[in-house]
Amino acid sequence: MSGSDSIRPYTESEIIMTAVRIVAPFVLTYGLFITFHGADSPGGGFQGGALIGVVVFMLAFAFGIAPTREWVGSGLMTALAAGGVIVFVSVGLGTLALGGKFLEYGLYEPFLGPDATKWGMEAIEIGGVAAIVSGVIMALFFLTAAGYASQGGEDV
Amino acid sequence: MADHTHDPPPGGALLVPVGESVTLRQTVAYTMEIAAAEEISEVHFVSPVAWHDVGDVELAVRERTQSLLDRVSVWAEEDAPADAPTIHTAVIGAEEYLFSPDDYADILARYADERGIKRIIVDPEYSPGGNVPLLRPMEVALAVRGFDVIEAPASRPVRRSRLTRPGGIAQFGLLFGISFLFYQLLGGFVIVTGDSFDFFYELITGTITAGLVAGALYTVTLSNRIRLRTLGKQLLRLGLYVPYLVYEIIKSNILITTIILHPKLPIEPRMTRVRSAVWGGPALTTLGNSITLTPGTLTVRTEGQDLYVHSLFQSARDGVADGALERAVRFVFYGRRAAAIPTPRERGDYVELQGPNAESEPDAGAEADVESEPDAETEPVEEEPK
Amino acid sequence: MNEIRLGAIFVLLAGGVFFTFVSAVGVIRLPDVYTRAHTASQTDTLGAGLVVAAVVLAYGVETEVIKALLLLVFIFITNPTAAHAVGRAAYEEGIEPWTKGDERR
Amino acid sequence: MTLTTAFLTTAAVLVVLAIAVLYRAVKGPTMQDRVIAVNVLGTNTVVILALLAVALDSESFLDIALVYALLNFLMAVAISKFTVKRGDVI
Repeated sequence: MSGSDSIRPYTESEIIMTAVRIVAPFVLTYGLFITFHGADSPGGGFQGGALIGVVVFMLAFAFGIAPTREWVGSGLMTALAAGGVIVFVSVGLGTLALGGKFLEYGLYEPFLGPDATKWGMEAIEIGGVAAIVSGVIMALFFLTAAGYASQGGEDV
Repeated sequence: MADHTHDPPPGGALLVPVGESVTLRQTVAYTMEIAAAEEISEVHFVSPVAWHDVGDVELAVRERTQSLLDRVSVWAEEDAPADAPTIHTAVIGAEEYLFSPDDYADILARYADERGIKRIIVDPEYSPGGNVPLLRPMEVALAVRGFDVIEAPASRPVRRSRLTRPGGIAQFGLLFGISFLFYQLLGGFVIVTGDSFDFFYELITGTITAGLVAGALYTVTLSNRIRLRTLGKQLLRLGLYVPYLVYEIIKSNILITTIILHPKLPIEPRMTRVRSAVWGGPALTTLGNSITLTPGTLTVRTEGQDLYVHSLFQSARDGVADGALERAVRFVFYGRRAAAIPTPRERGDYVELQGPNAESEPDAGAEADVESEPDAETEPVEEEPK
Repeated sequence: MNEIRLGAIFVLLAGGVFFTFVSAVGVIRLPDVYTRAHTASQTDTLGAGLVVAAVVLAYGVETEVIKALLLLVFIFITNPTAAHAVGRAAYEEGIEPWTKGDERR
Repeated sequence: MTLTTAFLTTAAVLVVLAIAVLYRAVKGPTMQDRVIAVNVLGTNTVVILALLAVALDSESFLDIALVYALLNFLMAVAISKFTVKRGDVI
């Protein structure tokens, strides 16, 4: 033990951890709410996706970045970003296949009824933009954090 | 117990405090490695158990501890070298009042002294007294008592609580309900007031959202450790606590207002440390935040049950030392029976780290260890991790 | 009844403005990080709490009142936590708390 | 009517106080001082948003206030993490 007296182990603050535990579900719910109501109220896929990413930031700030990264898993981030792109592109290309322009929602009317434009936008907002934004924002954050660590000679 | 002599065993002996921890297995393995390398003749695995009666807290720990010790001795025998050291296990402290890491260190030291053991191997993740990381003070307390304390290399420079804890269907359901209600609240309850399209849209998206939120976070926000029935009782008592807290906040805000607007700014800020008699995240957070909200005091740091409180003036410090908030928080979390305990000052759990009283707190029992390293608390620490 | 409510709203607003004013004075006037964190968390929380309470009263019985109440709860959870986080950061950085007689920082 | 005026006046006074607090955000001297100042600013912003929600009868301000209150402390928490130079903080 001698010599290690001065190296106090770094502990995360119990108070911050508990506060984040309480707040996180509300932020995530709010993020998803904004995402789902993007077409007709302030907000939308981008803001919602950002809030979903913020939930992960919160956990990372309170519990440490490495454990949070393990908890999230790189698979989820990749899946979100890639899945979002797939949704986006397939909705867009669907209109091309029906003989229109890219993202010309009106062509979905035979399948979705008169509100096709709204539904198309919802699909893009929810399945596309929100997923891409949240996935990318998390991935960027963890990449930046990894950069910090490797500068300090850490094993990432 | 009585068959041991006071002389040290010929080959030397190791003492290992044992408790539930994630690195327990590694610690046992490391201990047996040392024992093999140095031909130690005795290894003692000792589990301190607090046996005091505190409100709603689970008490049937003896069986659990015994089975843990059984597991440890099985592991130790697995790892034992050819000329195996004798392995002893013991549950100690069962009749005593164990609160702080110092108390744990005390009974461990007594056990070790009785058997002439000089070396103690500690599990870096072992945290006696609850799920908060309390290890460092216990290690230091043991080192101060003259033992050779070795930390098993399962150690990490960072002590973290677990991000997720096991949870079940009840936790999932509760969080699902909260999330769904919050979602409908944000939507202005059009699920009730709107047309059928609104109803289905809000119902479906709300269900998806609540499912995602609960699925992602039910092990983070809630856990098995939080029993739902207890949670209900605690929330009820919290409802009683909030008006009291608001009253306290307003009362002392008026005091602090006179001080801030006073032309001479009559403040004497000082750092103090209180070893609070609450444990676990929610209770500690409630206490810490209540202390922060009550003007004149600010929770600066938590280390296990130790709260480092910065206070602006003497009456605020007295408030912390007299522990009215602590008692109220104990009432909220552990019930009325647990509320009646001595104040931090009477327990000797209140220390001023600055100012004229810093070095001379006469009647604090566990203080020798605290005062032996006062500069470790205030010194800027800039070591890089190894 | 309505006059009472109106009066209560005015009192709450006045109190809220007053305590927010005190917190602003404190943040500017007090000598070091820790003491400033005190006012930032305490008087400011009370000030914000009183004003939001006025907002709650103004809403009366609409659904927004739940939102405003929730806002109140969040302020009372997050504000002290933020002050704690800042104080903790200062402490971990090794900033010595100001004591009487020191220079203002 | 007078109620709306009262709420708007309160909001205006709070804006002035927020500007006063900016002095601390500019002067510092430490990072933590600035964070405290910005945190007070953030709380004021939340309160102003809530006031405007009533005064202008626009519910979405309340939504924004809600999420701003939730995110306001994220900054302080982040600072508390990233100004610590010691240990395996990441």
